[in-house]
Amino acid sequence: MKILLTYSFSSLATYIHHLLAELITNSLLLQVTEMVILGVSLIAFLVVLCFFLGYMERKVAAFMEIRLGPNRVGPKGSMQIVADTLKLLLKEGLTPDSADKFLFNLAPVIMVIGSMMVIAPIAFAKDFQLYDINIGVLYVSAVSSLGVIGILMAGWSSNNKYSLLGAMRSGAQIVSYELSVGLSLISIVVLSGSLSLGDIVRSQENGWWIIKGHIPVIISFVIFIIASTAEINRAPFDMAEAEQELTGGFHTEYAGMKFAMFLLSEYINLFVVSAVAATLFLGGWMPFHIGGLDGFNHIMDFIPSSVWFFSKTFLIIFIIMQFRWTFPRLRVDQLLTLEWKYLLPISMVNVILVTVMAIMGWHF
Amino acid sequence: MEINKSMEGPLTFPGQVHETADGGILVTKLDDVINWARSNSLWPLVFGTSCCAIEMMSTAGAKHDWSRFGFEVARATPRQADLIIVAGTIVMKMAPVLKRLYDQMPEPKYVIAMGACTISGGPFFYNTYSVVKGVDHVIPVDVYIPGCPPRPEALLHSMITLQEKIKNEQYFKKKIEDVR
Amino acid sequence: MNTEELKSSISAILPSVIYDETGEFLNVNIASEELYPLINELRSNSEFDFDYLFCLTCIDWKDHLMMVYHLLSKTHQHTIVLKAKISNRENAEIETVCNIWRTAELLEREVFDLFGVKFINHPDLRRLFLSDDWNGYPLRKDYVDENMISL
Amino acid sequence: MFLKEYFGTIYKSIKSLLVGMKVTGYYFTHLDEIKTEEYPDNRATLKMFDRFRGEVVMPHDDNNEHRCTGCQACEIACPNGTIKIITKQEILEDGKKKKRIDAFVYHLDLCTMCNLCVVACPSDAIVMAQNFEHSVYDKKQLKKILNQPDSKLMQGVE
Amino acid sequence: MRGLIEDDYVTEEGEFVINIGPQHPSTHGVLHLKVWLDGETVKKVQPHLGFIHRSIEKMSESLSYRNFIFATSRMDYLAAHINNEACALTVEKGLQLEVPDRAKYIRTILAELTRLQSHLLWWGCTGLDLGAVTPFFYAFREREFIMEIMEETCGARLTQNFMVPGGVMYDIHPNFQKRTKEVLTQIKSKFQEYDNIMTGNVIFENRTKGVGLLSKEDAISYGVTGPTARASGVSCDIRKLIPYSAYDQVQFDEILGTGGDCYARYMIRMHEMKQSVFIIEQLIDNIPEGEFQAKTKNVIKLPKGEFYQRVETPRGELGVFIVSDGAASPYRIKYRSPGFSNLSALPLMAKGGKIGDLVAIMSTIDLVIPDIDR
Repeated sequence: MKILLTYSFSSLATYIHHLLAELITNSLLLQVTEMVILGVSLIAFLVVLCFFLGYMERKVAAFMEIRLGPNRVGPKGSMQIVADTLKLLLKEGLTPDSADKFLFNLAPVIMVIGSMMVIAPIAFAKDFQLYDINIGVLYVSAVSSLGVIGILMAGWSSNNKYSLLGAMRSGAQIVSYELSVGLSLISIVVLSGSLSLGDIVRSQENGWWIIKGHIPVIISFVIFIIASTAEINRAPFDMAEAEQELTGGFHTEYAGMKFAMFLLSEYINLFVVSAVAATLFLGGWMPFHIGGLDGFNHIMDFIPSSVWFFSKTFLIIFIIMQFRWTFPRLRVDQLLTLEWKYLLPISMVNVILVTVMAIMGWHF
Repeated sequence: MEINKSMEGPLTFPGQVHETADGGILVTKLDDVINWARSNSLWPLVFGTSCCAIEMMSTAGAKHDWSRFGFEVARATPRQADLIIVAGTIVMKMAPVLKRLYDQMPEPKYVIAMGACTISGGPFFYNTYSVVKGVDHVIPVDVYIPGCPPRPEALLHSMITLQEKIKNEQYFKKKIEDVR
Repeated sequence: MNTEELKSSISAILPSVIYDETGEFLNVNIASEELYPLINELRSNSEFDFDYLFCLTCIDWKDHLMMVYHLLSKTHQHTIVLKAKISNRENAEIETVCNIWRTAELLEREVFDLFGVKFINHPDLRRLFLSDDWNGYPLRKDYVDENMISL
Repeated sequence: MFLKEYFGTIYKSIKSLLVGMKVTGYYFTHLDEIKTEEYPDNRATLKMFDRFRGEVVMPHDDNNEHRCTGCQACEIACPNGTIKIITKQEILEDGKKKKRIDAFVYHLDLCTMCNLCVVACPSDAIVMAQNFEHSVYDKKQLKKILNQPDSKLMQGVE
Repeated sequence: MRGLIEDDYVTEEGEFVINIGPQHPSTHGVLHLKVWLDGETVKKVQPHLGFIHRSIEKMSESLSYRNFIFATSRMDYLAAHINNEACALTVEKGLQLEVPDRAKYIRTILAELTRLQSHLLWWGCTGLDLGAVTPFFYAFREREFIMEIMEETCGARLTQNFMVPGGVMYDIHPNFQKRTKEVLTQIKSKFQEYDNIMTGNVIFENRTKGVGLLSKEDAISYGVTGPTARASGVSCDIRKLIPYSAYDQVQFDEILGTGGDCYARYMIRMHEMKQSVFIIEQLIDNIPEGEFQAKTKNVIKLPKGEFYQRVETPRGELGVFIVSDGAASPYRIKYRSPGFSNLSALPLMAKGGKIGDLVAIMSTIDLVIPDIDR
């Protein structure tokens, strides 16, 4: 009870660590056990999160489309996504005869692993981080592009022309949008002076970057949202799936559990991207602070840090969902035009602006 | 559900496995869970050939909203679909295509024959040379819903009828019997 | 042009035509061999300027087939119906008009599919609606299909 | 000039996107705009329009009498052979032989609800019912015999 | 599958052939397009038809003049009224039957309501095809109101079969006028919303502007009609050129566009919806009293001859060509369907675009496949 009251996950972690240390004396074994517990709980957390995101997406879509959405399975339809998952798991998981079977079965696994790995350096709450790697930002941008390998693999190995087209589109798309994502990440790195996500959050103690860095940071925030929506293949940039054009894109041939894994990775990606945006621009778990107003800051500290983190993340998730249910899809060449003619030049200029701002100390 | 009571006709289904003494509570419970999942997550294939497809779209629309049952995830690829709503006439040239789509779907799969044309050829039963007289000549059908086209509520009714059918399936029990 | 002018102008090109004015439009009856020179003239001559073929079909009159072309001029707003009689039912042939009106390409394929009229010089004469291995031409009056249930 | 055009495009694009998001945002925040009819739950209140055509029925009165004389006008009027009337010879009390219906066979699976049979009927024996819940597991159940067993022709209908 | 296998699968170096359809979300039914691609660029499109060829023309040859009308509702099911009206008008032309004014007015109002609901559905589906799901639901919300009117007066939602030779089947329902006016106010208030979510959207504009060009000459040569042709500047509105029913009593504009691209076609339809509302507004309060159906014989027999009637459906010009030999059923019926000719121009329009453009073109020429295949 005491642990919960302090809202500190680190004390929870310490408590568990001590508990295990009493049981297991071998230090290597202890470490392995802790890692397994961590991994299992992370996966469980992500699966529950994906259930929630799936439910949220269907409800958001329904309310925007003036209908009710799932409301008959479980209370308010909340068990709908559980039923869907169970059904997908129990469905015949067929592999097409002419597919490259090894790669075909490997692709969804790579997708899921790739998106789960990005979770590691993200701080969910104060002192709650799996691994505060000192090059966190670099790690995030490097690992998050692993997903494209899964998509290319899925598209190629399916032996389906639609899949191949979808995979090729996705390749071109992710390679180009990676640049803008990277540049907008750099602008925050420049301002905070650190690559570690923990340090970046702490650097926003007297105000979030989006407020402190005013216009240039807002620009890079917008660019980050747009580019990362494209990177996780969500509408209006879902060229790789493009249901109306390519029926299912890269996952046309996938059924049952393998398809469920694609869905899982899609939602994890959505969460990760929003979490990174929240961490970098909106201060992660950091409460809303204004530099100099200690009384105000103190009141804000009463709201638990995890609540701050998740409310920011879900705000961004909601915005990305609203994109999906409002906009038409871009055409494949317009997608690249948007990146190379608009996002990239603007973010390049913006990085210079941010750098000048950081050197001159023009930010708050 | 009330709907079931109002249904006329015997409630024995083709392919039903009869109750046996063994099987046990666990198997029955598992079957219940599986049937719950399957019946509440029927993803239809985007497949409409003619007029009935428009009523299918109306059912998806805001007024009737089949997403309340979790049916709204219409998949364009047969691999991810659980259900074909054959909405519209099937002609000789289309029949092999429909058969192939059905074969491409992974088990378990269900078929609703929507409208007069799919049940029996309907208005095109007589004097036509190209219409398949009943889609059950091509693929097995689970639920028939007559009408030309049936109104959206009728389609919902047929999907609820299908749910009732799925709830009486015995997946694990059948598996166990197969092993024996 | 009004009907009389049309009649005299068409007769100047092809004297052997037979007119029929019982219907709504002016009907021009010709034999299938005479079709192409006349129809080419009707399209290219700016006096007629029939630039819009709004209906192309065939009628099976049991002893002969008859191609029917409904022509309209967007500029002059006059309409004629051209009827070409194909006497040879077994090996029905007629010149294509799809290089004059592009819409005729699919329409002629439809007629080929359902009536079995072969269009000479048609670029892509295949069955349109029915599968390639279909036997017979269903809209002919003598078509028999044992699968067909008659009311 | 180029820059002005460039930024003008960006401004206009973002504005148009926000206008679009405003529409979806409006509906997301105004849940009273949702007018979904929850079908199986509203069955008690769900009433079809009087003219709605669900299926052909033959009304019978309390004495189990109908108005169908077996004139086959509906059978002729039906464009797709939905109705089949099987007649029998019945000997009336005064010894006259009279044609009466034995079975009014109605194929619901073929019916297109075109209303031509109801229009054609000279004695108003058949009407369109508003029932639409016809789903069945077996196609054979869709073949219906509309006249009830042992029903008779109503007095005074010729 | 013999209908699908063609000999011309031979491809050049770097070419890529994909089959779109018969089951594909963007074909709106069972159209099969064989598309030759170079990367993403469409090199050649070949439509393959017949996946819903139901032999309505053959069937009609054995049905009476009263009965053959019902099958045409299944042809272009989004304009069932107008199809039925065309057939009824042709039979009336053959019989030289004068239809009562009341029937003419009812027909026109119902036809315009049909046009409205067809365009609404098209608008929603265009959004769907371009990847925006939400407009579909907004369009269906308004469409359901029109469907209710149809249901109340005609008895069915989609395939009403309300037109009979000589007039309409029943008189209008007492609520008809009230409801129609309500719907018109409702729809008029939503036009701005449609513009906000789709028309002005920058992604939508980019997807449609300059895509799928069709010149005026090509449009005429391909026999393209309806909004698709009017977007290219071809004046082809039958309601204006050869007024039928009560169209000579009302004022409306024939919307002509320039450019002939997808955006022009889109705008034409958006304006046509407004024109339909305008037409109904003029008629709804002025429905004359009187008979709703002219007296016809029980068995209709057309005199020997040929009768052709052109009407304007939401997709273009529908022609009904009846050849009669004096019997109780038509000797030959030919439906000149608008979709068939419009589709024939698709390969021309799609050439050189991307796959996404192909989808946009298909949705803006508003294909209804059973109308094409009949």
